[in-house]
Amino acid sequence: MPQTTPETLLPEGLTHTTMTERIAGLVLEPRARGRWRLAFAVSAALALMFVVCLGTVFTVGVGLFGVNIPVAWGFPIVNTIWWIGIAHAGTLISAVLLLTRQPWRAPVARLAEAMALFAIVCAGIYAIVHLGRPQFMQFLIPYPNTMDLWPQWRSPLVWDFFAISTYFVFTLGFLYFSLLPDFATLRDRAHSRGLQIFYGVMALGWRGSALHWARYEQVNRVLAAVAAPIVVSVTGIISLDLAVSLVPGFHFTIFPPYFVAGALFSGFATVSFLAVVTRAMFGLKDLITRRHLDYLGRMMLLFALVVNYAYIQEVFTAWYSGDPYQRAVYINRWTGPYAPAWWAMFVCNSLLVQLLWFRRVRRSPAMLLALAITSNIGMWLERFQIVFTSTYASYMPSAWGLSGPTLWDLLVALGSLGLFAFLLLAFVRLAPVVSMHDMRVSIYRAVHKEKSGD
Amino acid sequence: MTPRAILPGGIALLALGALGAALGGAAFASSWLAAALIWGSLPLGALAMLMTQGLTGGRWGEQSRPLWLALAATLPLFAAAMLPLLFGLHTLFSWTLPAQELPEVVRNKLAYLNRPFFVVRSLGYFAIWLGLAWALGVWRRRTAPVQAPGLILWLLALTFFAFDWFMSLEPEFYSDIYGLMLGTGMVAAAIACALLLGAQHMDPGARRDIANLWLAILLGWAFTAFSQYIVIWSANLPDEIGWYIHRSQGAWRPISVISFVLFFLLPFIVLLSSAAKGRADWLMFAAASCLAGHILQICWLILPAFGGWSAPQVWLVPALVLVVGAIYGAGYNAGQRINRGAEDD
Amino acid sequence: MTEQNHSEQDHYGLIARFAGPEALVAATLSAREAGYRRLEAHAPFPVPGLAEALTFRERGIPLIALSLGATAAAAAFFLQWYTAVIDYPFVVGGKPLNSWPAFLPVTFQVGIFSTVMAATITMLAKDRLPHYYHPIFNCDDFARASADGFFLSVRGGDPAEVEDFLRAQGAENVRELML
Amino acid sequence: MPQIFHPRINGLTRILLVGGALALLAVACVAYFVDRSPYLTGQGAVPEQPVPFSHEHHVGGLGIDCRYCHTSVDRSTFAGLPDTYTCMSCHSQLWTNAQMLAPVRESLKQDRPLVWVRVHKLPDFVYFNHQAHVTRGIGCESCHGRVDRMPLMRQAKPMTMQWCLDCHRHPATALRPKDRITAMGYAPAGNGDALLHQYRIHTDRITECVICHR
Repeated sequence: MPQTTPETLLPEGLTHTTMTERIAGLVLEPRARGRWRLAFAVSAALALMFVVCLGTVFTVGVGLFGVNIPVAWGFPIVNTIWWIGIAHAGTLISAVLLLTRQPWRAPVARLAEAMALFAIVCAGIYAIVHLGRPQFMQFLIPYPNTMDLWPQWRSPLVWDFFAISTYFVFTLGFLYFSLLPDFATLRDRAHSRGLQIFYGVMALGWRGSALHWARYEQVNRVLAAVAAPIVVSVTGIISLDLAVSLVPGFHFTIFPPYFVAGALFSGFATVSFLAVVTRAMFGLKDLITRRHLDYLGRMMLLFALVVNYAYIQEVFTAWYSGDPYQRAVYINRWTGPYAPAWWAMFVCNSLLVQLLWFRRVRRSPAMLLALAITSNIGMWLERFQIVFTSTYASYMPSAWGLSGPTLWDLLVALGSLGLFAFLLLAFVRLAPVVSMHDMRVSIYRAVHKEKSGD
Repeated sequence: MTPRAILPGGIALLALGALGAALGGAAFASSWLAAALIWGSLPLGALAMLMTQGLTGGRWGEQSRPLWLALAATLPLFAAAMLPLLFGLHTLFSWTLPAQELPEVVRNKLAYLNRPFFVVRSLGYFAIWLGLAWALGVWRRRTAPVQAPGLILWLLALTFFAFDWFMSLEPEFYSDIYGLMLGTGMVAAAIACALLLGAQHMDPGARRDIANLWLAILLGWAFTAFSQYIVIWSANLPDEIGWYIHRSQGAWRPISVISFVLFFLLPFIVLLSSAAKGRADWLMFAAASCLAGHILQICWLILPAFGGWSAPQVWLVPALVLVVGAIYGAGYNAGQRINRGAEDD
Repeated sequence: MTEQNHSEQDHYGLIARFAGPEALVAATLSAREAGYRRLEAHAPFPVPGLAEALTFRERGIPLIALSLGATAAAAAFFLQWYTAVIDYPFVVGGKPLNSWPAFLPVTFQVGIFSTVMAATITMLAKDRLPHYYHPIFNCDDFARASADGFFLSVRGGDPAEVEDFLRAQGAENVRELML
Repeated sequence: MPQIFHPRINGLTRILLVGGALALLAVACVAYFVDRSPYLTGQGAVPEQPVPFSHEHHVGGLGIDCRYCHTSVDRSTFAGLPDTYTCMSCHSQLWTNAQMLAPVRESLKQDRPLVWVRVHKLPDFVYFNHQAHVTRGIGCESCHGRVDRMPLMRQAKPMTMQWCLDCHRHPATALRPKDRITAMGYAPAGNGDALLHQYRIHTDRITECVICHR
């Protein structure tokens, strides 16, 4: 018997009825809250800017971006990797916590899944942009064409296409799958005919049949079991874009696990960010408790430590390789023209995160929010310094050249943030932010435990 | 573990090592190294499991804790087995040659790869591991809460240990994923060993949890091993690809396939079935396969660095593996007996 | 039961609401014992033991998903091998035509993708979803099945007799379902 | 609760699902064939020319050799189009007043070349070389078809990369002896392998990217 009663993850007196009313009510309330409307308007404007800017870039050409030789990949790939990273924790939280039966999963899983989907949308768009010739995207697909050509299977860019599209379909399916019973709940509670039909169509006629639930759980386990390999393989494959090359600073064998850890780090940071914002915006402080924030903070710390292990490995191996080019890249990262990016990254990802060792920091929403933001900035800078400092000064001094973002780079990057926020805000108006059926299981288990425990 | 078990075992090991050193030759030294690392992997992996179990708790942890403790208690034997090798560095490591005979890339790293520093580092690793084992209650009743920093220390020590004792056998080669690959491999082998010895005594729930953890670790190993392979294979740089070329020539090619099948593929297929995860006999089969694969894998990692097989190695390696394994078994048994005694108190 | 004057052929079955998950499982078990076969239980979350009470023994979905995933992965590997070795062989980067290490990422992704698709589609097909019109929705408090209601529906048998049986099991209310 | 959907919706959904799947399949099939159809490859197209020149009359009827007009075909990447003087070498004597030939006479008078419309077009990123083909045993007919039967010039082949590769993979079937290059209606004599050797064609190299794309 534990000496101290653990702080509950569920609020006192929450029943199936009250929980359903509260969460479904958030979606079905006829007028949106003021804060939501303001945020939605801003993000919609940014998303519109994203569309306009990308339209311009596609019609005029990618020359509008700051990419050039020798930094041929620049911002688009930095942002692709960054967004993919954010997408990852979503799946992991949902799936791995499901498999390991973690009781703190239910209130944050939906947010994580939605975040994963919208981040992968941004990543997918950026992946198409970073091709440079988006109009020839179909060349990545193996189809019988009149050129008799097939994709170059030895190229990581082709792997990317398969990885990102698999991941996109998976996150979409996973999110919809988890929403299915909740759509039925909303269908049964919607008052207007329009909403009834909308949720009715989305719910596929779900009627909570016991056999359906049994199969649902089977499929859930299959999805959860393949989720971890997907997470690991997708980011791993993205990292191979860089790692299989001969560029000093790219060519490291640790890149796949290093990118996975970085992805999960930034992903957990984003989930923490969203959890703090959502609980404030929708008044869910009793469902998403400080204990949930504590767990999220621990996960952030864990993956930050793995990332830092990779930093140590990278720096040491660059020196240990005995190769003057590998060593020069590192000296350059610390002292060269992009050195501020490296040191800022170091502060964000190596120093500030150490605050998460303290329980009080993890449980403070404000502190967690601040660390979530610095961690995401740090992870962006990490990708920036990998891409820029490795390529701007390669083997031949005659080929060296600095590169920086143009206004278009910055506008598109900002716009992608806007698109992400826009989709997420639209989502929380259309679907419950907390998975109602998972919460019901949690409530059932809590009640059951009480009954059998006493 | 008490000195009763350590002393005879350690003395026997030292005597054997001294004999080998007297006979001399890289063949003996490399076989000795491979045998020591094969068995030494188990207490190292067990140490990590001990800390993981301390962090997560749970029923599987309570049931398997004695096994990790007993396995970790063989750590001094591992240290004793490695000790003679510190006197034979010149037979193992080509970077001990005069600097002018070394290629430029190796000369560039002599600030790290030199005998005094190497010996100090090696002693440091064992100091860390033995210290952790002591703090975690392997030889005493109390457990200090060092799990989280302990895991970090363990991984860092293991990584540099891997650089020193595995990678620097071929001093041109470098791969920064090596520590992770070796770490996951060692933990997987330790779990296999624990399952082989203790799966029967656990309840199905705990078995299932350990089996799931084992599956995750095995997948992690496969991921890191494939990452290293695909990156080096694609880039095809001379300093790196040589490592794989040495390991895919002659007998090493079939050995690499067999060890992959035994170490990963067979256990993976068994673990795919959720029914098998709860059954002791299936798990013990998978564990035996994994351990056999582990033996081959460590040989595959160490021995190709020394060129072709020499005649004495054909019998030296199996003999040493058996001798060292038997001494380990004795040490492990002693450890377990002590644990049981502690539980009875 | 509300008195309704519908013809016999409009009758679909009876539906009873129970107080909680345990009551529903118990009622389902005794209905099976009493010989009722055309049962369907409805709950707002997967109630442990409920599907088993309805003699649910399917193990097919993971197996189908795994085998289809493995087949698709094999097909993906074959496609890469065929296109790179047979259909248009040319040497890139000094790599052998059959560059199997480089074929593995796509093989893996396709395998995973197909596993996921196979699992989900099999589930929907076995559930016979989408199924937008269902007689069960005619029950006027069935909306609670997606919040806090636990229902058992029985088809066939003499309605009056079934109703008595359900009430004896502690049903909070029993209604007739029309087609 | 009331039913939201009409009973008929169930059947309709099935039809939509199956129909949707079939429609996707149909779109894929249609796309496959449209991609290869003359509509997209331009096979059989007959562009309008400034003068309705008949290859059938000049080649088939009069027996003029291809190289009489396309003079650089065995010396250059470009086969060459006849200048106005080439036309006039005959038409200053024959059909001197024919209405059809008025643009030719106009061209001579104004010293401005006739603007012929290219029939067999390749993309700019394809480096096609007439000399390499004509001197290595590929007949004009192989790519341009039976021009001796074309009253108006038309694109005889699809000109897709697939079509190029068909021949580059199995060149032996298309090879002719040196003296039969410009012949029309030549049937391969089955000595392709001997010719392959004679022309020193390395079949392993001619499917490499850089052969056509530089």
